[in-house]
Formats: sequence, C-alpha cells, structure tokens
Amino acid sequence: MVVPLISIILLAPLAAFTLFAVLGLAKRNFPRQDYLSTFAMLVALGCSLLLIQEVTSDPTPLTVEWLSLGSVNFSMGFYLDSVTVIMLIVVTLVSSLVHIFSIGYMHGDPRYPRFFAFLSLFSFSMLFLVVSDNLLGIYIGWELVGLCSYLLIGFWFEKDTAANACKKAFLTTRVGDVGMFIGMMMLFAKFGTLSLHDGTESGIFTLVEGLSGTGDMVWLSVAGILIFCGAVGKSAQVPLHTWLPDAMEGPTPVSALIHAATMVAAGVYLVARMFPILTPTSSLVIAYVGGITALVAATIAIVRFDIKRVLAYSTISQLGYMMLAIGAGSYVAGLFHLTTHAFFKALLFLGSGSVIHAFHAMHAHHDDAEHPEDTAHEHDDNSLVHEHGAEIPPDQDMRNMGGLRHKMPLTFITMLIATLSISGVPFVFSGFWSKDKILGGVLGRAMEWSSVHHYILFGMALLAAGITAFYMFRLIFMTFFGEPRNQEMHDMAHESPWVMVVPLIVLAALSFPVVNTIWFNKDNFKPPKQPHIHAPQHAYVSPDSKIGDANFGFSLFGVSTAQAAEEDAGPDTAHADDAHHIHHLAHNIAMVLSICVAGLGILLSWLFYHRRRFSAEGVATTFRPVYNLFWNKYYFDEFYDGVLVALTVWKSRLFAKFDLSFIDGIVNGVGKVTRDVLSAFIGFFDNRVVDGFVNRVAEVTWAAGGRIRKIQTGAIQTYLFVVLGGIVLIILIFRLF
Amino acid sequence: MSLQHYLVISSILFSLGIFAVLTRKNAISILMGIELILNSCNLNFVAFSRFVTPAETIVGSEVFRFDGQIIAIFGIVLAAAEAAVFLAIILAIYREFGSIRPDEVDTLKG
Amino acid sequence: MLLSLMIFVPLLGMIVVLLLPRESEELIKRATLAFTLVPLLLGIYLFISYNNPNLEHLWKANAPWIDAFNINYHIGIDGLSVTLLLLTALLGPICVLASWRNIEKGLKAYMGLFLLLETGMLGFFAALDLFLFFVFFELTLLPMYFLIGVWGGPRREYAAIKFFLYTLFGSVLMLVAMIAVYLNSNVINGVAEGVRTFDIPTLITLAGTTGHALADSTFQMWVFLGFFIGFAVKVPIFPFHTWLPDAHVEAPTAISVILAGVLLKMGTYGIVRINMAMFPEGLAIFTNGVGIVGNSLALLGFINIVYGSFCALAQTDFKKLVAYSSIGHMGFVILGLAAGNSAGINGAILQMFNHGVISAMLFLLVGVLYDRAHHREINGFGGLATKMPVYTGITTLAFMASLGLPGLSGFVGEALSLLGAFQEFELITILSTIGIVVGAAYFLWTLQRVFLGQLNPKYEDLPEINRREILTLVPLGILTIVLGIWPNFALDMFSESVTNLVNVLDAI
Amino acid sequence: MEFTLKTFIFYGFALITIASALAVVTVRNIVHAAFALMVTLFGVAGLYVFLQADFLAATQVIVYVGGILVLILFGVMMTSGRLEMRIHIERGQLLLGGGISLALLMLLLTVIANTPIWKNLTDDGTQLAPTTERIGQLILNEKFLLPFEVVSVLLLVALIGAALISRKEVRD
Repeated sequence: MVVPLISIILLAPLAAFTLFAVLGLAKRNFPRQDYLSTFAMLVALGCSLLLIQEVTSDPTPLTVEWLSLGSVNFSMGFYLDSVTVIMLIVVTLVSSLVHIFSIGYMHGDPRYPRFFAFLSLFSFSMLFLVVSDNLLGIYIGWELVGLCSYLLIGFWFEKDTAANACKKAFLTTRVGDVGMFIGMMMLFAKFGTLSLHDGTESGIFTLVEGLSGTGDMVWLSVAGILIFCGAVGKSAQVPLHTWLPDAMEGPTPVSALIHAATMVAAGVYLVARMFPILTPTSSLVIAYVGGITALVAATIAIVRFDIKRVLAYSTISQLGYMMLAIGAGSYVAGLFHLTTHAFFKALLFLGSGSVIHAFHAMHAHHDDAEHPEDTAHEHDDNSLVHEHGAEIPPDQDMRNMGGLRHKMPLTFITMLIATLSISGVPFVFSGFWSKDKILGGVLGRAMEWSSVHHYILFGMALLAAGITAFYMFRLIFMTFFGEPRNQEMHDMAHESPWVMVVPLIVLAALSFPVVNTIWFNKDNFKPPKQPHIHAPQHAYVSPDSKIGDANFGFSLFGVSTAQAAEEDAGPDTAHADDAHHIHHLAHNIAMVLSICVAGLGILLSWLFYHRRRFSAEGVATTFRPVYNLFWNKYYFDEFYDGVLVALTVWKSRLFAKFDLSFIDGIVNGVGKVTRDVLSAFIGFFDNRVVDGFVNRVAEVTWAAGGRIRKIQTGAIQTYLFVVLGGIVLIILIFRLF
Repeated sequence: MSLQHYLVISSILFSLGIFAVLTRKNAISILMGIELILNSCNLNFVAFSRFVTPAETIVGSEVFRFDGQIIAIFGIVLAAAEAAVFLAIILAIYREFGSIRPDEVDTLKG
Repeated sequence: MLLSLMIFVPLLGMIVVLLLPRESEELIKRATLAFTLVPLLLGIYLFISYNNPNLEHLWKANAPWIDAFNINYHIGIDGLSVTLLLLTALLGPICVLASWRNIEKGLKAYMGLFLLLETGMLGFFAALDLFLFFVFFELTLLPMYFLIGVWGGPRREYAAIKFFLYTLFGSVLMLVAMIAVYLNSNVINGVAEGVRTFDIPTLITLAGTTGHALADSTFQMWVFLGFFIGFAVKVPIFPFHTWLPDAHVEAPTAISVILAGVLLKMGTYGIVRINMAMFPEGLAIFTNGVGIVGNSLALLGFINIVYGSFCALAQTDFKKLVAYSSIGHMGFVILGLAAGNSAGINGAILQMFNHGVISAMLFLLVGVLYDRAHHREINGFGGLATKMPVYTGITTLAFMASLGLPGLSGFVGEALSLLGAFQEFELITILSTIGIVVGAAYFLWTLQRVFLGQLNPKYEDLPEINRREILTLVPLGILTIVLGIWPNFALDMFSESVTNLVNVLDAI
Repeated sequence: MEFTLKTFIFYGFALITIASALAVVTVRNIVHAAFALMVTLFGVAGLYVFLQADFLAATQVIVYVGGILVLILFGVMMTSGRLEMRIHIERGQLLLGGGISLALLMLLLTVIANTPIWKNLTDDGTQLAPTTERIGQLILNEKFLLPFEVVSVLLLVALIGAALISRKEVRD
C-alpha cells in the first residue's frame, strides 16, 4: 500500500505539470489548469493522510537501483517515517490551500495557467525531496524546488525587481548547495554510498556509528557543517539570508507556499534528516547560526513597512529558531515548530495577500481606466515609496493601511489568530507550545550540560521570542487598527472572495494545538540516535524526551514521556533520572519566561502602535544608532566589509559607490569582481598571449608565402619549361654521376 | 625495320611534340603538340607489342602479339576525349579572356 | 556490415546529392535528410540491440586495406562508441533540419560536405585500427574547414583557418606518436620480430605485456603526450582552446551544433580509447596525485572549468557565451577522466554524451534567435519571454540542464565526475565547484538579460519559434529529461567497459 | 639489311611522318599546321601497317583524321577568327624550347642505343593473321571487357563535360 500511495502523491502534481508542458510545446493551454492542479494536490493530500497508518511499517518501502556503475551504485527510494509523513501532510495541505487561494488571487493574470503548472511542479519537487531515502535524491528535489522558486519569484518577470530577485534567490541558494554537494562528496568518499538507510545496514546512518577517534570526528563535523551549508542557503540563514526578503517580489501565494511554509523549511528538514551524523561541533555551529539568524532577522523586521517583508524577516527568524532547536538537540521541538509555523505563517502570508488583493483590485481598476492594456501588476512609478533601495508597492505598504478590521473582518480574525500563535500567546495557540518546546529544550540542554553556549543560545531565543511578539502585533495594529491612513485606498478595499477566505479559515483552525496533536502524540515520533554526541558527564538523553512531562496538560501532544526517556537513556537509569529532572525544571522555567517575554512584547507594541502612548518615531530619534542598525538590516554591511576587506581591499572603493551593503550584494558583488577583474584579465590574457602566439606563427607563414609566391607566374608554359628542364637535368645528373 | 627504327621515329615525334608544347603561343597548337606526343606513345606501344611481348598461341598455331595494340586503342580513345575536353576548355577560356594565348591566361599568378 | 552501412550511407548520400540538379533545393534537402535518417535508424537499432556480456567489440568488420603496412579496415563498437555513434547519428538529421532555411548559397555543396562530415565522424567512433582512426579523424577536418570557411559569418576565413591549423598541429603530434607506436609494435625485450600492427585491441594487449616496448613507461609517457595534445586541441583543453570561440561564432548554426556536439567529443573519446586504454602507465604519471605533474590532468580539468566559466561570464555575444561554457563543461569530462575510478570515468563519458545533447540544444536555440533578430548581442534583447513563451521555456530547460540542475541530464554527468574526482583530488575538486556557481551565474544572468524584464520595443513582433525548430529541439529536450531521470539508460551501455578499463588502471 | 621495296616504303613513311611533324611545329599558319598534322597522322597509320596492326591503322585514320583533326579545325575556326591565324613565337622561348626538346631527344636516343635487349629485335617477317576479329573478341568478350566499359564511360563523361564547359553560361 505504501509504495502506490507515495507514487500517487508524487505523480499527481507531476502529471498536472507535464500536461501543461506538453501542451505548451504545441502553443496551447489546458483551459482548466487551475482545477486540474488543485485536484492533483487534493489527491496527494488524501494519500498523505492515508499514509499516517503506514508509518510503523518498513521505513524504506522501495529502493531501486538508479545508477549502477559496476563497483559503485546509487539507489533511489522512498523513506517513510513519522517525519516524512508530517512533511508530506504539511506540504500537501498548505499547497492545496494555496492552490485554492490562488484561484481567487491570480484571477485575471495573463499567465494564469502557467502559475498553477509551476505550483504543481513545485509541489512535486518538494514531495520528492521529502520522501527520498538518500542524499542524492534529496539534492535532486532540493535543486528542483530551487528552480521552481526561481520560476515563481520571477513570475512577473516584466518587473526588473522580480527578475533580479529570482536570479539572486537561485544563485544565493546555489552557493549553499555547492557546500552541500561538497559535503555529499565527503560522505561518499568515506562511505561509498549516499543512501541514508537502505535496510541492509550499509546506509550512512548505520555506517556513521562505526566511526571513532578524533580524526574521524573532525572530518564528520566538517561534512555535517557543509551539508548544513545547503540548509543555510535554502532556509535563508545568516549569512545567506538576503535572498528571501527579495523573493517577496513573487506573487503572494508563492510567498506563502514556498517562502514560508515548505521550501525554506526544507533546510530544517534536511538538518533533521541528517540528525544522526551531527557531531557536537557541527550541532553547535548549527545552533549558533540559527540563534543569530533568529535574533538578527527579528530586529530587522521591527522597522520594515512593507507588510510582506515583515513577514519575510519573521520567517527567517522562525527558521533560525528551528535550526537552533535541532542544533541544540531538540529534534522533535524543531520539527514541531516547523509544522506549526508552516500553518500560521502560510496563514499570515495569505492574509497579507488578501489585504494586498483588496488594494490591488482597486489599483487594477484604477489603472484600467487609463491603460486598459496594462497588466494588473504594474505599479505607478510616482507613488512608489522607497525603502532602502527597494521600492515598496503602495498596496504592500503598511503606512497606507489601517482600520481594515471593519472592512475585512474574516481576514482580520484569521490573521489575528496566526499572530497570537506566532507571538507565543499561551495555551490555546499552537505556536506557544512549539516555541516553548524549543526554549525548554535549549535551556534543558544548558542546565544538563552546564553549557555556557546553550545558556547564550537560550538567551538569544528568548529575546527573539519577545521581539517577534512585538513586531507581529505592530503589523496587526498598523494594518487593521487605528484610523485609515490612505482614505482613497481604504474606501476601495473590500473583503476577499470566498475562494480566498476559506483557506484562511482552514489555516486558522490549524493554528490551534488540537490539530497538531494528531501527529505529535505518536509513540514512534522520537529523535533518532546521534552516535557521536555524548554529554560531558551523563549518558545522553534527548531533551525532547521530557517535554510531555510538564504539568500543564502537555500530554495532549507530548511525546510519550518517561517511556521515551528510558528508551534513550538505556540501562543507565540513574543518569536518566537526573536528566529527566533537569529537563522538567527547565521546561517550567522556560515556559514562565516565554510567557513573560511574549506579554511584554505585545504590551509594548500595544503602547506604541495602538494607544500611541509612546511615539515610535520619537524612540527612533532617541536611539538613532540602534534604529539605523535595524533599518540598515543590522549593519551587516560593515561586518561583511570587515571580513572581506582583507581579500578585496582595492575593491572596497567600488563597493562604496553602491551605498548598498555587501551582504545585500554578496552575489552581485562576487559576480562583479569576477566579471570586472578576473574575467577581464583572463580575456586579455586569452586574446593577447595565447591567441597572439598563434597569430604570430600564422604571420610568419604568411610573410614567407608572400615571398615565395612570386615564383608562380601563372603561365603554364613556364611551368612546363621548369618541369621538363628539371627532368632533363635529373636524368643527366644521374647518368653523369 | 627493327624495333629501334620505330623507337627512333617515335622519340623524334615526341621531341617535336614537346617542342610545340613549349614554344607555341596558341593553345590549339599546343594541343597539336600533345597529339604528336600521344601518337609517339601509341607507336611505341604497338612496336613493343610487335617485337617484345611474348606470343599468345591459339589453336591453329596462329600468332597474335597485340596487347599493346589494345592499349593503343585505349590511347586513341583517351586522345579523343582529351581533345574534346581541351577544346571545350579553350572555348571557355576564349570567352572569358578573349584570347587563347597561354601566357595571357595567368589568373593563377601568385 | 550494418556498421559499415551506417558509416558509408552518408557518403553514398553525398554522391547522390551532388548528382541532383542545383535548382531543386527542396529535393536536395529532403534527400540529405533521408540519408541522415538512415544512420539514425541504424544507430537506434545498434543501441537497442547492443548487449555485451563478454566485453568484446561487437558488429566487427575486419578486412585488409593496405597490406604493406598491415593496415586493416577494422571497425567495431563497444558501449562507449555506440553511445557516441547514436549521438552523432541523432544530431545528423537535426542539423539538416536546422539548415533548412538559412543556407543562402551553395546548398548542394553544403549538404554534400555535411554528409561527408557525418561519414568521417561515424567512422571515427567505430574505427578499431589506429590508422583508420586517424584517417577518419582527419576526414572530418576538411569538410569542417569548408563549412565554416564558406558558409560562416563575417570573419569566417579567419576562423576556419584557425580551426584548421590548430587541429592540424595536434594531428601532427598525434601522427608522430602513432608512427612511434607502430614502429615499436613488434619489439619485445629489445628484439624486433613479427609484423607490426596498427590494430587497436592488439596494441592494447601488447601495451600490457611485460617486456614489450609499448609497455615501457617512458615510451608510454611520450606517446601519451603526443596523442594527448592531439586530442586536447579537439576537446579543447586550455591553452589550446582559442580556436573554439572563433569557430563557433563564425560557423552556421548546424555546424556549431556538430562542432560542440560531436567534434569536441572526438577529443575526449580519443583520450579514453587511446590514451587511457593503451597507455595506462603514461596516464599514471599524470594522475598519480604527486606534485604538479601528478595532478596535471586534474589541474587541466580544473582550469578548463574555472577559466571557461569566468570567460563565459564576461561575454556579451550569446554564441560566444555558449562556446565558452562548452570549454567549462568539457573540463568536467577531463576532471572525471583524471580521477580514473568508476564514478569519474562513467561520469565523464555520460557528461560527454550529455554535453553533446545540451550544447546542441543551446546552439540551436541561439540559431533560432539569430535567424529572427540577426544579431546575438545579449544586452540587445530583453523581455522576450513575453513574446516567445515556448522558446523561453525550451531555453530555460536547456540552460538549466547545462548549469547542472538535478533531474536533467547535465547534473548526473557533472555530479558523477565530481564524486569520482573528489576521491582522488580533494582540493582541486572543491575548487572546481566554483564552476558550478559561476555556471549558474552566467546562465541566469543571460536568461535575465535576454528574456526577463520589459520587452524591448524593437522586438514587438518577433515571431515565435516555429514547428520545424521545435522538431529539432524536442528530441534533444526529451533526451535531456530522460537521461536526467533515468541515466542508467545510457550508463548501462558503457559501465561494464568502464569497469574493465578501471581494472586495468587500478593494476598499474 | 636488305634494301627492298618494303624498306623503301617504310623509310618513305618515316620521312613523311617526321617531315610533316616538323611542319606542324614550325609553320606559322595554324590551318597549315593542322593539315600537316593530318599528314603526320596518316604517316603513323602507315607505320602501324608495317607493324601488322591493321585494325589500329584503320582506327588511327578514322578517329584521328576523321574526328580529332576536324575537332581541331573547328576549334581554330571558333577561336581565332581571322586575326589570330598566325602563331606567335618568341625567339628566347624558341631557343630554350628547342634546347630542351633536343636534349630530351638525345637522351631518348641514347637510351634506345644503349639498351642491349632492344637490339636485334628485327622483323622476322612472320605474317600475322588479321587482327580485327581477335581484337573484337578481346575487347568485347575476354579480358579487356571491363577496361573497355570503363573507357566508354570515360568518353561519355568527357563528352558531357565538354558540352557543359563549352556551352554559354546562363547567368542567374
């Protein structure tokens, strides 16, 4: 049953895309591509739900030889465990809802069928990534989702910003992917296989247990970090995060599906998949990168005005959270947050899409009167507001919004639920539980190991949680509360059609914890072994194993509690009890702290943006340096300049010309260095030295030929004279001598 | 009338042909020279076939010695073909250059 | 017999085409197409029926040719050659179709020369006699010279002569090496006895016989170098590559396709067939991983990848960009071959085939655009995706395949080459991955400049790609996808031969 | 050597042949030269008779005199018009050409005189049967069939080629 189900899940969206591509070659469109794609996704969703029953069976239901090279073979196959099923359901569910939402949102677009075809291709690629049982398959899906992201960000390619953004996204993630590929090469060179777990004890997960010794550990750490590089690119972690805010140039449903719920979460999924090969060093690197990302992105989000960019930075921040969780060993917490985040962030994006759509339709209507031929997505240049070089379209600028809660009640309520969830408002919202699990897990690890690193990470996470609550409520207050700031636009705004609102409601329902419980109370959902992580003093106990044991009704969705702890701890129950106790305590502390921090954030936001007790502008003026820090995206520029200045000192003046930060232009920058200098030099060398030598040889030959050709008179009799005279001479010479 | 008689005649014809080819300023005269050369060759073939080639004996003891003669027939055919093509080329050259003097036709001059 | 038929049908076609009246152009084109379809059908048949349990050459034909030097007309195929034969046979009709409308003068001569070229290429991949091999190698040179020099762009004479001289230079060294091999082919323990031979399988056996003059490692090194430079020009390997951009830019579309699709592969095919199989000891000197000499082959691959990619990034001529990208991609082949292990060599051969398909697509696409806009300046376009969605779609496919997107064929070859190379040359391989990023950069940048953004008003009414052009691209596109999804389809053909080769190399 | 009528006639033919050949290469008027060539060809035909090659002699007369010579005369008429009837000869070229021709002649004569096996090969007076039938058998039936076919194709090709080259170019 398993293999056919997974096959259907993969093939349904692929078929929808293939139909589009084949018809496209004949320059036609399937008229109801939207229904077809949506139907395909719903089929996939149904199959995914059926798969829940199958998790306990064989984890590798299908393995086929993909490449056989005699001595070396690569196989492809399905890997089915609880993580796979969760990812499958998240992807198919969000994808289905986004499909439905898009039927309304993209209505009237000249390339409407293409949009759905691309969404189908994306869904296929993402699902392929999720079910692959080997690194090569994951890498294939990994790059394919990158391609779809490229195609969909650049969907409105007439806009130069979109064309730039899609290129930037592809190239930035590719930098990370190359790191991942090198990591794969290392694993392959060591193990001779890329299968994770092929059922015959020769997968990477089994082989990795056999490693020992310092040399092996250094090597494994490097490999792990390199694999993580792929996740850094795809999940937009610092320092490769700059592409994600730019990716908001794509249509909003795309942002919801790809750049919030699924593709960017693939990085987290990858790290979770590779959990068994992580060493203490690589784990710590991952945790720190995640922590820094969470904090940095959150602070940048505070000062954004583009509603989609706020959400984009929020996404980066939350992804950092998940990385932090997995890096700190809280495997289940990380994946739990991935799931909850997928729903509420998709909801937030779709909600913002609904708001944009409300303004947008007005805009389109406005333009139609004058330029009937214009597409609905061209913007009036005069009304563009500039935000650090990037232009905020007016329908996405929160300074144009306000008071929308009466105009768009359903959108408002659903978005509010999502905001409460992401902010960590206790007990009834899923975001609280998942975030709390992370905080508790990190603090538990810190206390258990007495690890300063993990205390620092906990601090970062806590701070980020507070800031998240602040800026998310800032968004709500600016958009839905207060007086309308732009009366004309406000008047035109309206609630979205049902086809767009229904997905919002479904996602809002999914933001309540009851729903998540269905997947996270399984007994078999527990972290895999990490053979190379050993606690300083104790036998290793996963922080996750203690989560469910807290007092506040955790058993609702807790991973079965003491049982898992004992399994992990093995015979050494004394230590397990110790760890058990520590984690219990940690979770209580973390929960109290997180509630306080979230409350503080919401309170401040309320004071600033709703009651206007304090003036945001006033604070910005007072703390000008801090404000500038956030406004300029944390002055990453300076940081990067500082690192790279030693390498490219002479180049720095050129960079100064662009008042852009290096981090914003890291891809462009590297491209330009190579283009301006290296390529020019190589081109010069090629033309002058290498080619010049060739030409010299030819010239010498040419000159010699010029001399010699005088002999050729063209008169045939002269030739005959010479020939015959020569014959006579030769004969005479031979006769004489 | 030994073999050498014929060879002498043939070599005189050959030399005269060469002389014509080398000195004449008219392409048709050159062609005539070439014909002389070809005739001298044919004469050689026939003469050698008569005097040198081994006899072929057929029932009835008649003696035939003429492999060379057949070669000479082929030679005549070749001469005819060559003359036809040569004259065609001369006509084409005449149209192109307005002259058939070989020293005026020197497009190949380097 | 079938194989001979396949090789010489185009030659027959040339004679027939030359006999047709000059005015009936349609007839000439159709006849040429028919004569290129025959090798394709035979090639498909050979490919499908190829089954090689004993690792011998199949479909052999062996007849004496020049007895005085023991030269034989000896042909046969193994998995490697059947793959490339199929590629050649496939590109034949495609190129004829691509030349359907844009050859403005001397169509008859063009088609005749093209058919002659095809015979040369097919013969080259099937030859098992070193002399025959060389003859076919040179046989491709002459038609190519005329095809570039007569039907090319504004600087065609320059490009054609450059191409001719470069290749000839390589051929001379190759010829010297070949004669050296021949003269030593009957020397055992310093004593010459028996007849000399040009027969490739025999020579491979002799080169592995202890005490044979051919097995001497110094001798092998020099002969290796001779052949290698000959092939390196064809590949082309830095610093012998400057003919390539010129030749590509000047050549007509179909000829660029053949040049990139098949002629470059002749170089790498020669390296596998002669250099690696016949002179493993010579190869070992350059790939044993000690010092610069020991890494030299991998270094050349690395330089090709990085140098080609950076050069491509700097180009503004669409065709030149594709030409430089070819240099970069052939670097992966060299790198994979240098690795000398199963993954590396298989990857390299697969990359040869894939690059043949993908670069053919790219040149065809450039040709389509050039036929419409009459220039190739990348910056002179913009926003074409609005007007030509199908063309844009196919171009995106080709670009993605070329930049190594998984799921398309380019990835498998590149990935296997790199995986193989990493086991032997870690640092060089890691540095070579720069090429992957730069490759993505120049293709995406081109895609942006040509297709994305606002439509350039100059091209308001640029016609969409037509059916004939789609017909030329679709088979290649399908191959790209199929080989990306199921590479075993091609790998099964040659992986056993490669295993055999790897065993020989490992024994050194 | 016995000086008989036969030898007398032989020398006569030889003399006519050589003398007329000399005329071919020396006379200024090209039409005269052509007629002198005709005499030479007849002379050679006569020598063929002495060599008992009766068929060949006839062929020589028919093909050369009847065909090639006429062709040459046509060529003369079509190219020279009235003006170019005279043949230009330059003195230096004449001397050099004469020198080379003489040198060649001397060489050939030396070779003929110094080759021992060619001496004493005199006409033994054997009367041969008429050759025509046998030649017919050889060409059309026996070992020269293939060359004969090839040569006829060659002739055809030459004729077509000649017609193609000499026709007026049709400009597109």
